[in-house]
Amino acid sequence: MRRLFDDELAELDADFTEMGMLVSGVIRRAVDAFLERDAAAAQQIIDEDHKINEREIALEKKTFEMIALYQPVTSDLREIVTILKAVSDLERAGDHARNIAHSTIKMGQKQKVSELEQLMAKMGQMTTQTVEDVITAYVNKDDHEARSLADVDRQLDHLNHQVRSESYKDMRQDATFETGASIYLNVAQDLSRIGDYVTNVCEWIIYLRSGQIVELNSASEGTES
Amino acid sequence: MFMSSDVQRRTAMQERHVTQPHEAGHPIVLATEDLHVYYGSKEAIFEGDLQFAQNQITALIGPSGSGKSTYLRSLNRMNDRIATVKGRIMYRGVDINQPDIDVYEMRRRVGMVFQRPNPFAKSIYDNIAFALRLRGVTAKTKLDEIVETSLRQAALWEQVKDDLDKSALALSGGQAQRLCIARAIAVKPDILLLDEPASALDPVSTSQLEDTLLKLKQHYTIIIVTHNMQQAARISEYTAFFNQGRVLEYDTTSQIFTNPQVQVTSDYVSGNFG
Amino acid sequence: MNAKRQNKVAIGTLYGIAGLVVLILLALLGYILVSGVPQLSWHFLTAPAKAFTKGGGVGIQLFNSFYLLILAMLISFPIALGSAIYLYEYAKDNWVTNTVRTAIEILSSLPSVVVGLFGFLFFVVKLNMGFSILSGAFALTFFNLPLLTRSIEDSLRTIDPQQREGGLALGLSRWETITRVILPAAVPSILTGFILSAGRVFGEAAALIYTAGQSAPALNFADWNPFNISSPLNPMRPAETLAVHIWKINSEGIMPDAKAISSGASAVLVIAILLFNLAARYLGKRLYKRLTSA
Amino acid sequence: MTKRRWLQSLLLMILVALGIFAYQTRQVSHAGGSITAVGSTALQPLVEAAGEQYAGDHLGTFINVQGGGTGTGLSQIQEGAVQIGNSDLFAAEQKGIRAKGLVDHRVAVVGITPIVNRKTGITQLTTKQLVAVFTGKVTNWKQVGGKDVPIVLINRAQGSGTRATFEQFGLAGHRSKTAQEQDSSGMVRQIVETTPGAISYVAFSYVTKGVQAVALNHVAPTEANVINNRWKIWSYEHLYTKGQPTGLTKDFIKYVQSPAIQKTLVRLLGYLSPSQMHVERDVHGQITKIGGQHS
Amino acid sequence: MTKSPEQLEHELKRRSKAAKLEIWGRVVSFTALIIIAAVVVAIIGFVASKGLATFTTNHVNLWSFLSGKDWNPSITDAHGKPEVGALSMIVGSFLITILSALVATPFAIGTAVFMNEISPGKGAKILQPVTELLVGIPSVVYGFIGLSVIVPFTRATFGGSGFGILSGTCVLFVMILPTVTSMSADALRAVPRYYREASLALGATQWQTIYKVVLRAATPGLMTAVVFGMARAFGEALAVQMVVGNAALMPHSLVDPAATLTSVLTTGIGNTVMGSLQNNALWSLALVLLVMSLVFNLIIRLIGRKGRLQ
Amino acid sequence: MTTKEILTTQDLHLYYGSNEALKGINLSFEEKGITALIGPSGCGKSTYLRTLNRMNDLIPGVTITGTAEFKGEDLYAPNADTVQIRKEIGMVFQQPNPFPFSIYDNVIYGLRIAGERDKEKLDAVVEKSLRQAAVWDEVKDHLHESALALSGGQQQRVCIARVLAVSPEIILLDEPTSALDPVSSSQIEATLLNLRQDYTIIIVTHNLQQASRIADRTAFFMNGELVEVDQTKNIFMNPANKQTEDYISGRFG
Repeated sequence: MRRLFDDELAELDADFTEMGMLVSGVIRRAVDAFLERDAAAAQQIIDEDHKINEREIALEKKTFEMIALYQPVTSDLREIVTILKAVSDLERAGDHARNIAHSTIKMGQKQKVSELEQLMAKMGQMTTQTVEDVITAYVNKDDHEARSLADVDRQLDHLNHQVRSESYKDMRQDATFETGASIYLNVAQDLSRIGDYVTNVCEWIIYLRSGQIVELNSASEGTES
Repeated sequence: MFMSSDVQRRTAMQERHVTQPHEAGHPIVLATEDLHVYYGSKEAIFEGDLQFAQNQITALIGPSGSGKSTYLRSLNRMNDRIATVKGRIMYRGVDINQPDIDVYEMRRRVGMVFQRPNPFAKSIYDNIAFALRLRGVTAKTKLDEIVETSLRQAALWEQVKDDLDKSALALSGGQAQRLCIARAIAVKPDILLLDEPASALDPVSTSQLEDTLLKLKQHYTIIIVTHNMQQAARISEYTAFFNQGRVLEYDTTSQIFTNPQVQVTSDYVSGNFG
Repeated sequence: MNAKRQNKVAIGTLYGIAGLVVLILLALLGYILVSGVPQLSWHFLTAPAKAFTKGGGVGIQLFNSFYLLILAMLISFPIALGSAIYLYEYAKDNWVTNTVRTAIEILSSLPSVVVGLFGFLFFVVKLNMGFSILSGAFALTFFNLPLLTRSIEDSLRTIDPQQREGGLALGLSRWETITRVILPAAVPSILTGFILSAGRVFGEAAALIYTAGQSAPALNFADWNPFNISSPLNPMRPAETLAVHIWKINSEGIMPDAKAISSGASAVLVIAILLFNLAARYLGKRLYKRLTSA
Repeated sequence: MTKRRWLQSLLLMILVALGIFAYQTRQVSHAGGSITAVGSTALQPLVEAAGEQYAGDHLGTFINVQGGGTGTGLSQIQEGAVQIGNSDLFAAEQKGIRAKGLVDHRVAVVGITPIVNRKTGITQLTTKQLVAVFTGKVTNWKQVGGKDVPIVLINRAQGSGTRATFEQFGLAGHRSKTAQEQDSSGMVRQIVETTPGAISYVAFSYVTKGVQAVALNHVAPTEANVINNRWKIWSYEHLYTKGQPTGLTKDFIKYVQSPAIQKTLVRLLGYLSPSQMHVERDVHGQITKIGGQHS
Repeated sequence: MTKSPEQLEHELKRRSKAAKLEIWGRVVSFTALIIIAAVVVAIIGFVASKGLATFTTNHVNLWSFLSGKDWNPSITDAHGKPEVGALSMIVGSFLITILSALVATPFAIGTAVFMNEISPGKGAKILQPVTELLVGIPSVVYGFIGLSVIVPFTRATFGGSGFGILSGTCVLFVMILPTVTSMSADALRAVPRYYREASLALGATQWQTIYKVVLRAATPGLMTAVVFGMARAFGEALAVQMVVGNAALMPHSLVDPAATLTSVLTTGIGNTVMGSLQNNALWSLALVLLVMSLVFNLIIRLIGRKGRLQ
Repeated sequence: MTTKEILTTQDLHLYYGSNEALKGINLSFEEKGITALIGPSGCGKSTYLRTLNRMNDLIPGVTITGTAEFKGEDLYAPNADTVQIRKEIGMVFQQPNPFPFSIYDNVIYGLRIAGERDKEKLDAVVEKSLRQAAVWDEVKDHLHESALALSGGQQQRVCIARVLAVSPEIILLDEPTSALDPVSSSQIEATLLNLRQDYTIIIVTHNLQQASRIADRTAFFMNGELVEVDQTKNIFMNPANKQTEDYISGRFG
């Protein structure tokens, strides 16, 4: 039997997925803009950031309404909670993409450090991929995929460490590199944070499927540090 | 109805899932073991094996005809005349489903409140006092005291204390139902069975009734059959989901309402059933 | 509009039918009362009947009627109550119960003269109780039991089964539940059945002719020792009731004022039933109030 | 509760005490003091009135008189269930009765007359005409000299003493054809009184102004004509006992047959006394003349 | 409050006062039922034994009893067989019963509808008490009113003697009217109010609602009422006896004198001797009444069951 | 969305004897969609609903003042035809109340009393109505069996079909699911959601969740007065009135 709620839930789900695509697209564009030092593209990302915020607010409002009007329980409840929580993670991931865009503008046409660029490219590629994967995992309600994505976050953290040590190394060699290095550091940090948010979303996907609230980061951090 | 992902999900979920309260460390006052109920040759309950934790509210939910009411009414053998009940009903270590158990004495300990408020055609006072009088409590002061405490416990005292000698039939539905609860607890039962006690009441009376039950659970073990999922979620610690004469899932209420292990339970509590 | 016209016509017809029925019923009562009331006097109500001269009264018959009514109800009511309780509350709904129920009901359409003759052969002759109020009361019991049982059973049926469950759930026995909860609640409807059957008993003649007899020896209203033959309270004396008296003077009466006495007695009977109805209703209401604080 | 139980037991004790007291002080006469007479409704008023007088004269006795019909009276006396069986017929005439053990006590003579509705214009008939009327050979009163009114027959019930007597002596043994039947004289009279063309028969005492008694073969239905058997339709009223009566029964029957009753009550109720009769009739209808006293 | 299970088991297995009372109640009420059953069995057995004696002791052919038209138990016919043909009375009883039910039904149901649907206030105030009062009027009184009012009226209107099935029908009509009315009213009262509301809410007029819904829903109850009234009419004796004429003849018209089973039984029973053929033949009539009463009951039961199944 | 007001009451008062049960209700209903009337017991919501098709006429001692207009026509005009009104404003009751007839006869009842005899037309209406009421598939093979043999939820949907068969403009429902179990209730709700595109539906419900699930607009009644009426969303998330908020959130009483 089909309920009005089911229609609305499907709509919510679609909106959320769409927002996920949007965010993942923004992240991809931000990474590309950074790697190519494309200030114009970066500026466009900054200008469009409000779209993500608006979508977040719309989705939040919609979930509140659905909770108030339908008092969902079990998987319905978990789906709405997942969206409600994940949407802010996505929005924050979007914020980090905006930060990367800002960094891209700040970076201007400064010199590229090839090793770092390599690392950044790898990180960017991984981040973009993981964002896309997590959206796919959400769409497929695939908690196995979600669990495995947590490993990517660990790799990102690892890369972030590499970027950091590489940057410090370069800074010690070339004091003028300080600004550039800090930008590299920031972008790497942003990408790593995006990875964290993806992990959060993964946690919610697992919750959505199993009802278990798991902490994927803490385990990874525990082993890491 | 749902897409292929659901079919997968369904097969992935369990057929049956029972977590008895003693696994969570609660003392058990009532338990059924290998309980079968037959109406004639038709089996209405297939193995209702449940335990009920002391001073907790347990809700029995399930679609119409799932056997939850039959099960409840078997617990104090109200079904004796119309059904055959096989198996053990262990009340504090005693099997009360034996033929030589005095059912009247047993029912004083395992009281019951019904779907429709059924106050007797007597005064409010007599509704509560008359069963006591028949059991030899005759001292007026003692009766007065029990009437007052029972009505207080049922959260009705303030509304009726000046009308104790008026007919109970004049009470509103919610008040009448609370009077029935007062009447049931006046004989000092150990366990209180409630069969959809709020289904004939409006939301305001229902919430008053729920408040009353939440207070009563300090003193009594309460088992309630309800159609109202929100009600089960609001007041009970444990919830059992019945379907087609079987307990499909029994667990803490929060588990049932956030993370049921059986697909049918999930469909039912989210209104997605049938 | 067609449906509306039809509606008006139909409702009008129903008014007509109801009016006609009321008219018939009132005419009947009116006939009895108009022809009977002028005969009524204190003398008529208290004097004994005369066999073949003018000026007899119906005092003894009136007393007999009430005495017999009370005795018959005293005997039949508890039995009817008990069996109605058993049939409705205890008996399982199977063919045995149904057979008993059917058997009881076919008794109710047996002509009362058959019941009377049976009572005559059994009580009067076999048990050697003679023509007596007690024989009559037993015969009336036979005649009364089926209807009374049926009506009490119907009354019990009107009480919500939930009330029974309420009692049982308190640890009361079925018997306590029935006597303390169900019966008080059923008082008004049991009372209606009681009044109707009392009316029938009061007006019954054929069953009594052969049992309580049709002669009314003079009574000594100063003697209330029920073992004395001329005491009004002696249940072993023969007694002619009002209805039997009406029957007798109409069939064999040779007193010159037979017609007047018969009309007067009919009016007395109707008025007595009316008063009995009112009194029973009033008392029943009080009883119900006391039992239920309604 | 306890108080109420106290009251209840007290009440019960008082009731029992009262009962014992009442039983002790009851009229001791009961043992030999009561007999029952059952049967003919026609005879009932006479026996009842006699019984009351008798009881008045003999304190402590009680004569219980009931109706039920001649058949009932005879079958009960045959069973020995009662002391006296009242009958309008000779016991031998009644089917199913073995008259042997029963002793007949004749207490009155009752004359029976045909009655017709006043509007038939009939005041007298011959026996032949009467038979023709009752066997359905004529159906309109004008055929026997009356007005143009269809004849309506009203019979007494089959087995009734009055009918048996009427058929034997009035219709010369012919059976009446099946027609309306009533089981009491009062009803018969009322019906004849109100139904045009009706004819029936009743005891003399039931003849009132409302109906026309019919003279038969120019003999008027009068007591004088009964006494000398010119009016042939009459019968005895019998008190039957099983074997010779004893005690109170004997006493009472003697009392009824005594002049005290025969000259007063019997006459008052519209009967004749057997002692007045100039003839005597046996069970087969044989007439013997006797020297009746005139009174 | 902690008791050992043994202690608790002991307490729960002690026979309580309630259990004792329960046994007492069962015994008392069962005794009452046994008394009634004994009474019923005794009467039925009594009537049956007496009634069957005609066929067993007196060797009357059952078929000739049921189909014979002549009723003269005191004489024998050409073949030496007693004339005990009850057909004319059976026909009389049926005619009078069916006719009075036919007349009473529209009046009773109309009145019940009026009391219940059209003017409940007036119904309760006037009709209810009057009908209840009428149940108590002795049949003798009905008979005499019939005799002094209805018989002359019939005679004046339809000719004949006035005695007959028509007059009997009129008297019985009035006698069963209160019973059928009050039972019909009960049946109508049992029709849930929401049927009426639903019908009106669909745009039906009051009459359409009554005719198409209320009466239809109450049909089993109404039929039970009518059959019950017929059973009463079938067994009624004194009043009918006074107006029907008591002539054991096959009725040829409604205004000819006729007889019913009860009227012949009541008239004759006092004038026959216990154990004789004449007496046994009358008891056979009583047996026919009993059997008919059984049939009526089975009909009522059947209707009731059908109603329940619906 | 352009909407038209189809039913309006202005200053509607209703008295049972001298007891004022409705104290001046001003409320109008837009064409199509579902409006829920909610409020505590005895607040007058059912009474109000029953004034809209004059079902209160059946209760003796009721007086009504104020105006109630259906498409601009006064429902309480002296010459108003109640029979016609009730055909256009149908009603479904709390207790599923099919007549003790066959399913088919239940559905065509309204048409038959209006004089419709054409068998083909009746057949078509039966199928259409039962389909609209979302019960056709369950009963199509049992059309000539008693409607009383159906489950409670099916009975109630047959009752809805019965109303639809006379093609009303407005359907009033008086707590249509309160006698049903949750499964049947949700079937009724689904049916109503299907109907809301074509009919103006006014439903009284005790079940707040039900109102929130299906209603487009919700009106809150208390003590015979209309406290608040608004989009359901607003009533449940941000009611303007404190009383409404207390009631909705279960803090009432």
